Amino acid sequence: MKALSEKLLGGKQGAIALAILAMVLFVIFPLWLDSFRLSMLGKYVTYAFVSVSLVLLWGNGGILSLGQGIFFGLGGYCMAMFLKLEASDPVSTKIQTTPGIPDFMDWNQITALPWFWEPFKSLPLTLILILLIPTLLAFIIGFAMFKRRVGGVYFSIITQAIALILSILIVGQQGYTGGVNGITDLKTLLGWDIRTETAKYVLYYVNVCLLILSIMLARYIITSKFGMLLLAMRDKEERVRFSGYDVSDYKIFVFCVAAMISAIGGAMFTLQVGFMSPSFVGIVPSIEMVICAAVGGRMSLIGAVYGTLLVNFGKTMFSETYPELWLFLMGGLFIAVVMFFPDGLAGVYDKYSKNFKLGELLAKFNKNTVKRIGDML
Amino acid sequence: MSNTDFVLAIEDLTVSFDGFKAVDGLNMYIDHNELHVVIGPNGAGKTTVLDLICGKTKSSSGSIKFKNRELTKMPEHQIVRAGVGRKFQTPSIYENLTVYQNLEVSYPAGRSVWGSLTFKRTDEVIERVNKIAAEVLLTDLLQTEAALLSHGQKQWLEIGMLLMQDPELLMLDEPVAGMSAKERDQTADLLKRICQNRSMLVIEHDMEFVKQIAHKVTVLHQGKILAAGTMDKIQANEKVIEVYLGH
Amino acid sequence: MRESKPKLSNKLSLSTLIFLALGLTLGLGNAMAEDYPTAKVNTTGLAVTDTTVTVGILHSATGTMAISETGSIQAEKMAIAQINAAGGVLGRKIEVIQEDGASDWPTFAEKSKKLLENDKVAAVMGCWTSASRKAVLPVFEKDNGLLFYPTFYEGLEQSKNVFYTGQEATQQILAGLDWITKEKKAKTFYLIGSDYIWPRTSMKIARKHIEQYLKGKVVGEEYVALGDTQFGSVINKIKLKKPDIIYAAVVGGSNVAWFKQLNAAGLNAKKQTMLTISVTEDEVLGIGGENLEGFYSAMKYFQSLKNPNNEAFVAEFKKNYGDTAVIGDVTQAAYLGPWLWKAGVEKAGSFDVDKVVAALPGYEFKAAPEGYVKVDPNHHLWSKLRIGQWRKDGQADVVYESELIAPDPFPKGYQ
Amino acid sequence: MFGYTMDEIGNIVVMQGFSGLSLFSVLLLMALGLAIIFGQMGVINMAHGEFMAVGAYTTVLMSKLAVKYDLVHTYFVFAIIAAFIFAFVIGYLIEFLMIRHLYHRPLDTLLATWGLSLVMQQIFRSTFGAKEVSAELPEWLLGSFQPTPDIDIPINGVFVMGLAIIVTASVYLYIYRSRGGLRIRATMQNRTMASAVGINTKKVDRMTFALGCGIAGVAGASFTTIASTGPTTGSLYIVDSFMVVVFGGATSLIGTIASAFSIAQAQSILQFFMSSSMGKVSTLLVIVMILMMRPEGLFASKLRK
Repeated sequence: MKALSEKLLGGKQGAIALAILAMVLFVIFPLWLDSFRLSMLGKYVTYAFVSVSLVLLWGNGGILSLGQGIFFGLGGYCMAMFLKLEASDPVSTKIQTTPGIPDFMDWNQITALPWFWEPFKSLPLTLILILLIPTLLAFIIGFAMFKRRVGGVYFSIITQAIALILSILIVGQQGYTGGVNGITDLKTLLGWDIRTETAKYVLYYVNVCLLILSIMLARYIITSKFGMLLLAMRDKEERVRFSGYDVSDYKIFVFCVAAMISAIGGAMFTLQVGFMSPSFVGIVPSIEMVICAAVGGRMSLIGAVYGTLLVNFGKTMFSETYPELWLFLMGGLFIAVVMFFPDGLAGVYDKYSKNFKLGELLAKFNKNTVKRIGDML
Repeated sequence: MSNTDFVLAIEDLTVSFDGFKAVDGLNMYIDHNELHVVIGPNGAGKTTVLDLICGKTKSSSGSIKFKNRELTKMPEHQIVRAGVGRKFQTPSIYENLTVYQNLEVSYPAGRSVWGSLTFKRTDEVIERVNKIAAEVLLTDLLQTEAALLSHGQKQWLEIGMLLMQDPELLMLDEPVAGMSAKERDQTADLLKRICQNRSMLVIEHDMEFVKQIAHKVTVLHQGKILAAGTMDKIQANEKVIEVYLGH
Repeated sequence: MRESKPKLSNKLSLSTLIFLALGLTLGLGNAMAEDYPTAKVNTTGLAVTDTTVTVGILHSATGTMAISETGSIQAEKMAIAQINAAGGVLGRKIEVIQEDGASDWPTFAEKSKKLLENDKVAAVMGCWTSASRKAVLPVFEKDNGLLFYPTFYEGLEQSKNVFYTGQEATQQILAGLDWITKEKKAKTFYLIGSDYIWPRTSMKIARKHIEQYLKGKVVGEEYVALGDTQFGSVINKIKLKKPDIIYAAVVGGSNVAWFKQLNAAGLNAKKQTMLTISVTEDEVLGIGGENLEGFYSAMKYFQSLKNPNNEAFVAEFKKNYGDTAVIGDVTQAAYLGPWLWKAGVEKAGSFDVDKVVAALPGYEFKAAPEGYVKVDPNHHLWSKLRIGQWRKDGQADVVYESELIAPDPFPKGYQ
Repeated sequence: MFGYTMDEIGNIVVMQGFSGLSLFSVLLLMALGLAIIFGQMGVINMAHGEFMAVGAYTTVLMSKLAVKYDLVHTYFVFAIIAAFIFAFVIGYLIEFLMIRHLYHRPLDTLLATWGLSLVMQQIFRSTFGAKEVSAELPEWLLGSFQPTPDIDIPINGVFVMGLAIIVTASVYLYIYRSRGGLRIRATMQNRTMASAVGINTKKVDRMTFALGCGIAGVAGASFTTIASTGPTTGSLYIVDSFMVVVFGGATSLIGTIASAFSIAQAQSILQFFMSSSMGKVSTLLVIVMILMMRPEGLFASKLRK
């Protein structure tokens, strides 16, 4: 049991960092942010799932997916489909030509619920599909590409193209998907109004719990022999292959796990924000998520979470005060991180922490981060 | 004669790249516990032969049998699991991992995805890592990051990683290239030691070294065998002297 | 068919004139803050003080939609400045909090929440795309906010918390199709639009109208992916079908490519009649007047409209934003927002959203640059449809003007 | 047949054939610069589209000048040259400031150039405004050419096609028939060896990258005749460009040409028979599927590693 907990928490150092993160997200932010900023934070936390998945996939595995938005979006759409069906009961849709189906279907002359919407009438089935559909798609993509040894930039470009295809498809098939507007006007989850203040808090905490669990899952993978092999593969793929490992299996697996973690983020996004739209599936959000992970540190699970929160708070703050400067800042930040701090915030922290006592500095660093964010708001 | 007692039997092996035959109708056999050295001028197809055996390159025709199992259609990792280990020309180790981790990753358990997730560092694993580390003279450096090793030590580490898998056929591509004279002698000793209970196929340029270790030598030239036999016989072969040794 | 109002002398300063006109219609001289104690006019905790009232502006200042939304921001700010110059609302100066939706729908939702929950704004002028409106709608409904939405859109929506100052689809489509069918004796139509909800809904309505009421024939219906710039194959399909009318709703970068390639393929206005519902003066800048010359647009407003209200409006707009500034349909509709809100507040004698919402329907705004508009109980505006024929200089000649058209966001028989 | 006369169908086949060729030249121009940068250097330039926008904006600026000095009839040729020079110079600087530090990290060049593309987009927006702009085009580029009364061949299409042929031929001649091109190929195949024989490989890198950017600039300039120019114009082209290059097998110029041709024909035909957006999706989908099965692209030769 001891070994297991060690692996989930990543040793003493990892446990402290995780505890501080949990503290910040569970206690400090909720006490100190008003409900408006907190629900914004909740949204960023859902992006952090994708960053965590990218640390696993890209930082450790060296596989740069420019299509994580696909999985985030699919998870989000699955959740949204369930909520939309619940919001489209025959009573509240009685002005429609066909009551009982989502409003956008009715506008598109669809008179019966399409078959692939049927499973989303049930919550347990929906929850399963949130995990299953993105994972399955990742498996298919991964199987096709990794078994044929497509890697590096080719993988990035192809995932990017798939993200584009999926977003055009969703926009084009608006009768089934809600088109460019997405699936909107989501109200209740099994009768529980997700728009109320209390609901926002509850969802926020669920969200943070799931994030911490995802980090622990990722940590377990990274600290196991699997994680060591991932690093080994990133450096010397041939050597791993000629040590008797089927490299593609490992890549497929880690791609699937990354997809699943992203999908959880997407589903939580839908619950917190109240809608899902194709603008989270395409190329731009997918790359922005990579930016977040890079800023936080592509090798550090915790760092990537902080990076995501910082980048997004920065984005909000800058676009509030200096909308003109935002793209300069974002682009500049990205160039700077890639060129000068390839390990991101976490790398900078590691560099300076060696001279100090770890625990103290960790605490100080986190306090500073919190303070910095506080100052920004 | 497809069913043999040989560890490795290569027959009529040919591979061509855009019409150029890098290996052309090769026949070669390796016995149990034999240390077989392949020599030949640059471009003779030596490395390509190793690539073909371990599955890195797919043959155009011919067969490679390892303990009577056909290798040409098998994926790389299956070939390794069957008992063929291969060291690359330039040391191919995981620079970001420690020597210990390099060796442990090569331990032949937990090779499936699930296996690697549930792999436990048992006493048996630790014992084996220590034993191999001693064999390749790296006991004192177990916790060192592999990137910090000297060139010779990197070569040994890679050999150690292969020994972790305990292969029945061990293939080494220029194991002493870039080594000092002392390291070279140590390596020769190492190879003689580890040749117990396994066969080895070594590519080497260094004739002194070859003399030290070889049981049998094959000379490749333009993808074909020019001569084969003991070192003494090879050194006396006029064709060989002409294309290779004479220069 | 010109504006029915009598023409006044141009010697009078036009902006003075519009203030006078407004002053007369609204009786704004009477509205002094003392007459309306804050406690009375604001019972729901909005950001209203004895001297000020805060409203929000929520558009994309950055991102892909900034192109379109900039004009709306300018018009709204100008209207607010004019209202303030004329004494404000219930004697209170309007203060503006502007938020950037950054062309990102959750950001819109987030910012609308901030405006309503943190800033407690009395009203929000904002949104442009349907997607952004759909994203903020639940927030406005939950927090009981008030949104003035300027864009012509697909309809199929009617919220207590939103006033739609642009046209819903039937207002823009039906009269235009009637006119062009009669004018050109058209029988066959080719429908083409960008692939998203507004063009698709519009084309659905257009098709029904053409087939059921005009007894015409739709010979092709085509949607192009947003941002696609290659129209070669589409144009060939049109050439094969030889429609009397092309009915187009292509948007964004695709729109420019569409017109350029159409002209290059020989389908200019001399050979082909086209009526579009997605080209305003704003788009012309990118498309180029030479590519549009002779084609028709159906809008409720054109910058070239001849009436005193509009002349004053255009002059003021150019004074504020430069001589090269152009005013499109949505910009004008955005300009109506603050004025309608002011009228609602003054009619209700309160800033409370419920009271404003109750007071506004039935209100007639006679000083609108587009002429006369009336607020319908369904929160949309009664307005006229105009057909403009584009000139090379990027302005349109208004060649047709309909009667006032009632808004009908859920058109029976068109769904 | 289908209610059309043979004549009508014949005309459409001719025009459809032309629009396929026209799309081919557009894709080829888009991809050519990228093929040099990605194919020869292995650098992923995500700001490629923005370099095209540099060319487009240069043309717009030149057209403003031309209108002022009454040179609308002739300026376009100079605009294309200016677009090349501008994009070339900017590319040269970017290589020096950014790319050269990242040659050993291909995935990171991808990310850094994405950052660059954001910055460039904002520069366009701040300088030229968020609205789309258009260049004043000379009369001779407008309208269509009619071999028969019922066939219209767009002149801008012919122009883009001509330009694509000229640029492709020049690139081919430069890379495969000139000393400079020899240096490029030598450097890309074996850097150490090339520098050992006295080639300044750093300079070669810089020139190659700048050349790719310059060609992107030419592409951008020529696209002002068929499409729009705005701050985000470049992002519309980037995926298409990469698809062409990757599908063609990255390292081979012939591959890029063949890939642009097949993608263009497929897309043009599919868009004729299906709805335009579905045609586009289907094309992309087919490319992705083929790439999954044949990752090395259409024209990669089997190499001895």
